[in-house]
Amino acid sequence: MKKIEAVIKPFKLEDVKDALVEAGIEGMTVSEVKGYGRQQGHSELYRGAEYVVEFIPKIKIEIVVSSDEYVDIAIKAIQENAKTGKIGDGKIFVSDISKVIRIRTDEEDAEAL
Amino acid sequence: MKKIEAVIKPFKLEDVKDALVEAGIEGMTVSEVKGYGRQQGHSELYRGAEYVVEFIPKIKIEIVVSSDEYVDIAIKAIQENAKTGKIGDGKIFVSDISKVIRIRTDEEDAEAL
Amino acid sequence: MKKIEAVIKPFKLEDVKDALVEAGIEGMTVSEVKGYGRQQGHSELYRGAEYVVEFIPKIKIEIVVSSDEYVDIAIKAIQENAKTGKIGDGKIFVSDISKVIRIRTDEEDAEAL
Amino acid sequence: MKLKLSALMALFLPIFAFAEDKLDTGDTAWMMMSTALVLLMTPAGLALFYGGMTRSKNVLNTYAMVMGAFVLAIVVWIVAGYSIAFGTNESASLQSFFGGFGNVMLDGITWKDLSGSYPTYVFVAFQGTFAAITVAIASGSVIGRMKFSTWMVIVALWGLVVYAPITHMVWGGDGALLFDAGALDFAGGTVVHMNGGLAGLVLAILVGKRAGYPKQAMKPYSILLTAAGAALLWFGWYGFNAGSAFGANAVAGVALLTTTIATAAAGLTWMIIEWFVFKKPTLLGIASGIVAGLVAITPAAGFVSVGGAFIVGIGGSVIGFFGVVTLKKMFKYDDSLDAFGIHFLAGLWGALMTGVLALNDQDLLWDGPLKESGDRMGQFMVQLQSVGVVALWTLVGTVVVYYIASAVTGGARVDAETEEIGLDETLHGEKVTNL
Amino acid sequence: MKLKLSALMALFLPIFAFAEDKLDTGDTAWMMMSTALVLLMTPAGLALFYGGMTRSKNVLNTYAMVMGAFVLAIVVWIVAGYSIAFGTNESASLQSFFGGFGNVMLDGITWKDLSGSYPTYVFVAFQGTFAAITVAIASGSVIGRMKFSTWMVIVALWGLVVYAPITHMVWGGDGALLFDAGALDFAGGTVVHMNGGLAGLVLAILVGKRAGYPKQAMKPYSILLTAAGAALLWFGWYGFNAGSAFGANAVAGVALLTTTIATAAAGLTWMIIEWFVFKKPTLLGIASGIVAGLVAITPAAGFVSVGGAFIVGIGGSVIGFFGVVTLKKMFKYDDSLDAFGIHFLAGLWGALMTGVLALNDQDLLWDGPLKESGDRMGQFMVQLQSVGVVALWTLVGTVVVYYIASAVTGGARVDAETEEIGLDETLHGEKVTNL
Amino acid sequence: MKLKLSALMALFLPIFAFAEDKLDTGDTAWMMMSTALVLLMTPAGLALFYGGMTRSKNVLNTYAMVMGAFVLAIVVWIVAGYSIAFGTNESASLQSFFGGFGNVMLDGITWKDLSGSYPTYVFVAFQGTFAAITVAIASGSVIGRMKFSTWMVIVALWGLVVYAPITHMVWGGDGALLFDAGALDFAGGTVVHMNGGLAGLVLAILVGKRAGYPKQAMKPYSILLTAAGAALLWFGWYGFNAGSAFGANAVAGVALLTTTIATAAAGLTWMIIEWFVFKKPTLLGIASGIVAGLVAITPAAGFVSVGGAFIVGIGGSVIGFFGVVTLKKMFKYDDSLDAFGIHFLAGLWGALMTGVLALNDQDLLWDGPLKESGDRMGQFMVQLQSVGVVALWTLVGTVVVYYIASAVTGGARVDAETEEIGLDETLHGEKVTNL
Ligand SMILES: Nc1ncnc2c1ncn2[C@@H]1O[C@H](COP(=O)(O)OP(=O)(O)O)[C@@H](O)[C@H]1O
Ligand SMILES: Nc1ncnc2c1ncn2[C@@H]1O[C@H](COP(=O)(O)OP(=O)(O)O)[C@@H](O)[C@H]1O
Ligand SMILES: Nc1ncnc2c1ncn2[C@@H]1O[C@H](COP(=O)(O)OP(=O)(O)O)[C@@H](O)[C@H]1O
Repeated sequence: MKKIEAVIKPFKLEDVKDALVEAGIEGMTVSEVKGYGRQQGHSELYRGAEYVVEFIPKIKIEIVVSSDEYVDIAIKAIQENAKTGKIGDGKIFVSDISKVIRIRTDEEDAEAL
Repeated sequence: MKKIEAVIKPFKLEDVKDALVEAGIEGMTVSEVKGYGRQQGHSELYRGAEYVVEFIPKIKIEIVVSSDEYVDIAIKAIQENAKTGKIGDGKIFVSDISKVIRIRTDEEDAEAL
Repeated sequence: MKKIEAVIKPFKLEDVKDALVEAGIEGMTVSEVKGYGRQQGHSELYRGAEYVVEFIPKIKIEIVVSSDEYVDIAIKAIQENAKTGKIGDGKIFVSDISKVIRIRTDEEDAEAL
Repeated sequence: MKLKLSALMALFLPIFAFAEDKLDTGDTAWMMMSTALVLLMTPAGLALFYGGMTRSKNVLNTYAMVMGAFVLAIVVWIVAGYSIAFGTNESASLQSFFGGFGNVMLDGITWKDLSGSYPTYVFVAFQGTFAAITVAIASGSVIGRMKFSTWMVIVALWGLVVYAPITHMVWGGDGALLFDAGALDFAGGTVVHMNGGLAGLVLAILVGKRAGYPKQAMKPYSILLTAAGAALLWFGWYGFNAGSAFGANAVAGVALLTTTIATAAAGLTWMIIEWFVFKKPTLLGIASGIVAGLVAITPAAGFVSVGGAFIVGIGGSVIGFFGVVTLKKMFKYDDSLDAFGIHFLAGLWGALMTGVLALNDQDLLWDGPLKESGDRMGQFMVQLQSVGVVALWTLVGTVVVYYIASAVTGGARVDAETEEIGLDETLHGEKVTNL
Repeated sequence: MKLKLSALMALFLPIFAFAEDKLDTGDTAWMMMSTALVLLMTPAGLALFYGGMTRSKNVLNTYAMVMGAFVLAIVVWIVAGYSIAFGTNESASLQSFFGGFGNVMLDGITWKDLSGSYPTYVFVAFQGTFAAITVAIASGSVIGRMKFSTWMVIVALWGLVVYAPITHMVWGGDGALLFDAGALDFAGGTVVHMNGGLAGLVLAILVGKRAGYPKQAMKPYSILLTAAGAALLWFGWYGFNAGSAFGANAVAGVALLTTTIATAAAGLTWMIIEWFVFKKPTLLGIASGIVAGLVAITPAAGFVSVGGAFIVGIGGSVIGFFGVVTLKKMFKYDDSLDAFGIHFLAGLWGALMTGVLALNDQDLLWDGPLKESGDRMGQFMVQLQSVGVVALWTLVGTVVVYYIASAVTGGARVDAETEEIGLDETLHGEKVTNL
Repeated sequence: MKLKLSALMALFLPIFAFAEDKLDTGDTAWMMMSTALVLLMTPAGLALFYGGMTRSKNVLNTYAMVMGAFVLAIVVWIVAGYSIAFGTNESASLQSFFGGFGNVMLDGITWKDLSGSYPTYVFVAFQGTFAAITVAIASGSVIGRMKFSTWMVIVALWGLVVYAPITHMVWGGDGALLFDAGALDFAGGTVVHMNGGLAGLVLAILVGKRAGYPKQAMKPYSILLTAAGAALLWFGWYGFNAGSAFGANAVAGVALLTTTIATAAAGLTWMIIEWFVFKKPTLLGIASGIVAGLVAITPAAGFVSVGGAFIVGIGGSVIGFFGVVTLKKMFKYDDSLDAFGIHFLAGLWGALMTGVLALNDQDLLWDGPLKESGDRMGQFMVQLQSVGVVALWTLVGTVVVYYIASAVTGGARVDAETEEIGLDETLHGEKVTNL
């Protein structure tokens, strides 16, 4: 099984989620993260003190899938829907998962997804 | 070494944590995440505009352990304490970790846990 | 490719980030997490009801790098800058990543980093 | 009340430039302002004070319980509450307890009528804000588990069955039970605070504890909002207490000063006690002390000296602290936001101390044993009688109202899952913060 | 207005202890307090009410639109707005619409001048707070997409071109168009609420919808702050309505009571409607009902009975609910925070119902068909005329102002990316919460 | 002050309907309301204004410093502060600086005593709210690093050693140093704002900078709360300024209008300066300008014209901006929330401009060179003298108080780890938001 982690721009979440669900991937876990990279941050101004905010709000999506086929489907859905073409669109990382359990039913691995 | 990631219902955190500690697992990192899956979200209502909230608040627990034995112990503790039997109880994912370092002491791997 | 995850004390983030950037690692993703371990929590007091807060605010940094060389550089930068010598300095975990994609350009793996 | 008022006024005649039955613009200005001040106390002051102390999943429900209670109670007040409280009953035995239905929908009152030196319409609105805050206070004991529908039914019934009769007994003029007995309650220590606080406890016991109480940590959403709410309460309380002099007169000045002193002393006291007992002074503690002091001085505000104000305030804080920290743990009831611990206990303290500390000054005192014969012990007994009667009426009335409301709405308590998820999401479909 | 005021005053002469042209301390106290109360409504009440309903990325911008509008509008008012509104024009045909420039920078007014029984300086400040809240209300329709610079230019021009002339027409004294016609608008149903609400709609249509509206979820930052804002609005509104009696008199008492009743009834009504229609009563709904009730009773406050107040309040809530839930969806405009849906519609309802429900009481009524000949139908036609004239002037004036402001600032709307990121960060460089 | 007051009153005798030494209900209503308004400024207005600007880990501590200071300072005021400030000393040389201990615990004052036309009890409470806000202002400079215990000791001592004598010198009546010299300070530009602001700077320098200042980003918890606090300050300031006319009279009307004008102009000015200098207008900037304007107009409120109010307000904003943005960076002190930059500097500006701009109108002016002989230059020199004396006294007094408090509490500063973790958690055991 594989885990796909994608860091994307927050306002793209809705589109990416819809595309994933449409592609048959019906489970995911998202979290709010902050990214540092080439994308420039902005600056905040409080009574003349200017603070550069270097970490930019991003959304991290985690998806665990049972087969390489689904990995490709997921990547495609994310790539197509998270892209704006501007710096800061984010990255996709793929890694291995050795075991999955569904807590409710005790089902394991592919069945648990 | 292995990493166990579990996505659970927020109000189960206390029980799961207690069980893990009792089972001898004394370190973990948790974060607030939002889950999408079979569990139905609820809807919010603002002056007649109804918004369906599809992402449901969950807690993610990450535990790194040194041996497969501990993996089983941890999984058992989580399974038993996070289960309500209703949809949305969450999932457990296991993966490999190749190196661990304790920052304070520079200890490595099993010693660092 | 490798992923380095480090759980550190929040106020060390700025130093760690600067050191990483200086060492040539120009991308990372951070999130707010809560840690449980040997470090003692504090207690909160509301009208005589005392609640022990066992989970301590931490920052998790995730860095994906292309080579083992960079793994060492990153670990060094984190170790040196996150250390206070007191309990709770946190941990570094290293794992494998099988694929990386930059969403903006569709570049893959090392090029995407 | 009008009669007593006139009596009071007469004393000042040489000082005031108007004769009775003339509108005085200064008094009218002050009473309108006081009405606005007391109004602010509920949907802003108390709602923030309570909302800030609630767990984040129930904050909006708590706010809605206060704000919803407020609008409903005002409507109930106009429709019949005022009439029961301040109307006059022809039957003497009924007049002891009820003012009757002669002024339903304010029938019989015109916009030119005066209560002493200001319009009766203003008096009606002013008293309406008292009726509304009293029931809103009780909500603090039952947040986080009661159905909103049950609560709304309770509010409507309670205003008629408990609040209005008690107000009549204490402030209802000649023939009213405790009024005739000569009970001193300047601005509502018995009528408002003991009454609302005890109703809270009764409801808390009847509806049961919150799931997980007291084991589970129940952390307040925002102490900052609670503190801001306490500050708004303090501000509004000048209308409550100094407004209860029914004019911009020297008695109002007494109430204004004693309220300031007792409240400051009480805030300081709670802070110091916490510092000693728990090693840490908290902002919630300062805010709690402020409210305890305000409650305690309420019945005494126009009657006591500078020294008396210190005693009432400091004692109110001590007893409130004891109620919140010791008593609640001892008896294991879930008086969630301490309506009983603070409002009932500090109100009780204030009501009794009014008997002990009221200045023996004919120009300040109301009719009663102390005024008539300097009989302080007799006055204290009257105070005891009044807290006893009020407590009994509240107890019985609240139980009755609870069971009716519970029956009408198919049980008073939300189910376990609703409670677990939180009432904001389940009952109102709203969320406290969307970041 | 001054003339009308004197006329009103004359009625009370036997009651009041002062002769005309003398400063009365009670009236002065009340008018100063009313000024402070109305002031509070904008930078605290409305700003929190609106800010809480905005998405988190635009909250500070919304607050700044309200607070910035307030300070600018006050300055504009002193510089020339007051003069246009309450000055006297020598040309009779101009006097129908404009008061002229005789009091620019308050020229010609001294600190010893009285308006009836209180200083004219207080009158100037009191009316200034009305001018400032009116334009601030309009901001609610266009938050989240308008340039701050455009908004500031609109505020400055609108105060002179729309607000001041409309105020003159309605309240400008002898010779002013709707004043002469005998329109009844006690505290600003037409002048403030219809005016501000319609200006909002016009601007919303001209500047266009927010990106993603209505498909995308636009969740409010904090309903709790919105509710607190509504409570502060209610509090301040006593200055707005009872202050519009221009003294601490019996008419102020009427306004105070009717405001209390209508608002409570309206808050309750909205809650109940939501409960029926959506199965869930919301805190935002209670708060919205409260504001709708306050708006509706504004033109009627000093004119109607207890029963009338209930009708005006309940109806205001029903029509506001309809505006917000039905009308907005039907016509698909993006009246973001419902300045039109609530302020215009409830203000319109109140203005018309004032004609229907005003008590036929010579001591309460202003000059007009109803007072002069008991001609209620005639009075209703005058009310119709006044809402028509105001609506037309607002419509045309706001369009003109918009295009000028847009031209001056190089387009009224921020670019898509700025809107996407949020105006707090892009326009102000600030963030609503730093945890 | 009472003497001056009587003198002022005498001028209006033909206008007012009462003779001296009679309670006037309008004046009493206004002074009670003013007391409530000024009270609101500290535990709500200033506490939110400051709390919102603090880093999230120190917000509750900041709030507690303000609220705790408030309750303690009120107690100190009643116990001895009032006596030192407004009592009369038999020794003429002491009377220059101290009022003595004749009114400790308000001894010698009865509830029937009048200050001019309203109860002395109200005067005591009104002035108490001034004493309490002054020291609370100073807290803004030292948040985030001072021990709460040290702060409490400072508050108690400072109220007696610094505030009360300065108040005596300026407002203490015949024989008091600056009062005799004829210094004009309408509502406390020197007594409150320069005094509190300079005390803040002194403490900030003595306790040292926050760790990491100015390198580390110190982001405000919630600018929205700061803006809401500024709005509440503005509201309350009407009691502060117009209340300082000691009655509902024409002079109060002047203060009310000039306060409105100067504040609006100042809010606008700060916004515009930021727009030019930093390309972005901020909400914090508008709020800061509002406070700067309020401070600047305080000493001048009852003395200047409409044009004068504009000048005072705009200048106050310019100088406050300069203090906050330029001066602080230049001298590298950590005046954390700018008590010095805004309160001292704008207060200084206002105090001096009062000499320059006070209307030469016998009915408005207080005794002094300008009134007596039209000697404006002489008046300006008196103003200079008064700011000099106040600054010197504050400087020396605050240093002394700091070292005593520091010694008593074993050092004034928390340790580095406590500072790092944050004072909310370590000193109070509370957390600002529990989501
Ligand atoms: N090496 C990395 N490890 C982990 N996360 C990274 C890494 N590089 C970039 N990111 C994440 O991807 C986001 C986008 O990267 P950035 O360099 O700004 O633009 P782009 O995605 O267009 O290359 C960053 O904000 C960060 O969250
Ligand atoms: N494929 C997946 N990848 C990552 N997280 C998942 C996946 N499927 C489910 N989850 C997480 O598990 C949670 C529970 O899943 P859900 O389908 O709602 O119920 P159940 O756990 O009972 O099967 C989801 O909210 C989500 O956070
Ligand atoms: N086994 C573990 N798995 C995951 N995270 C851990 C584990 N042990 C510790 N941590 C994380 O590391 C943090 C620091 O650990 P702690 O035991 O408090 O101190 P130290 O790092 O000095 O050993 C914890 O707060 C937690 O976030």
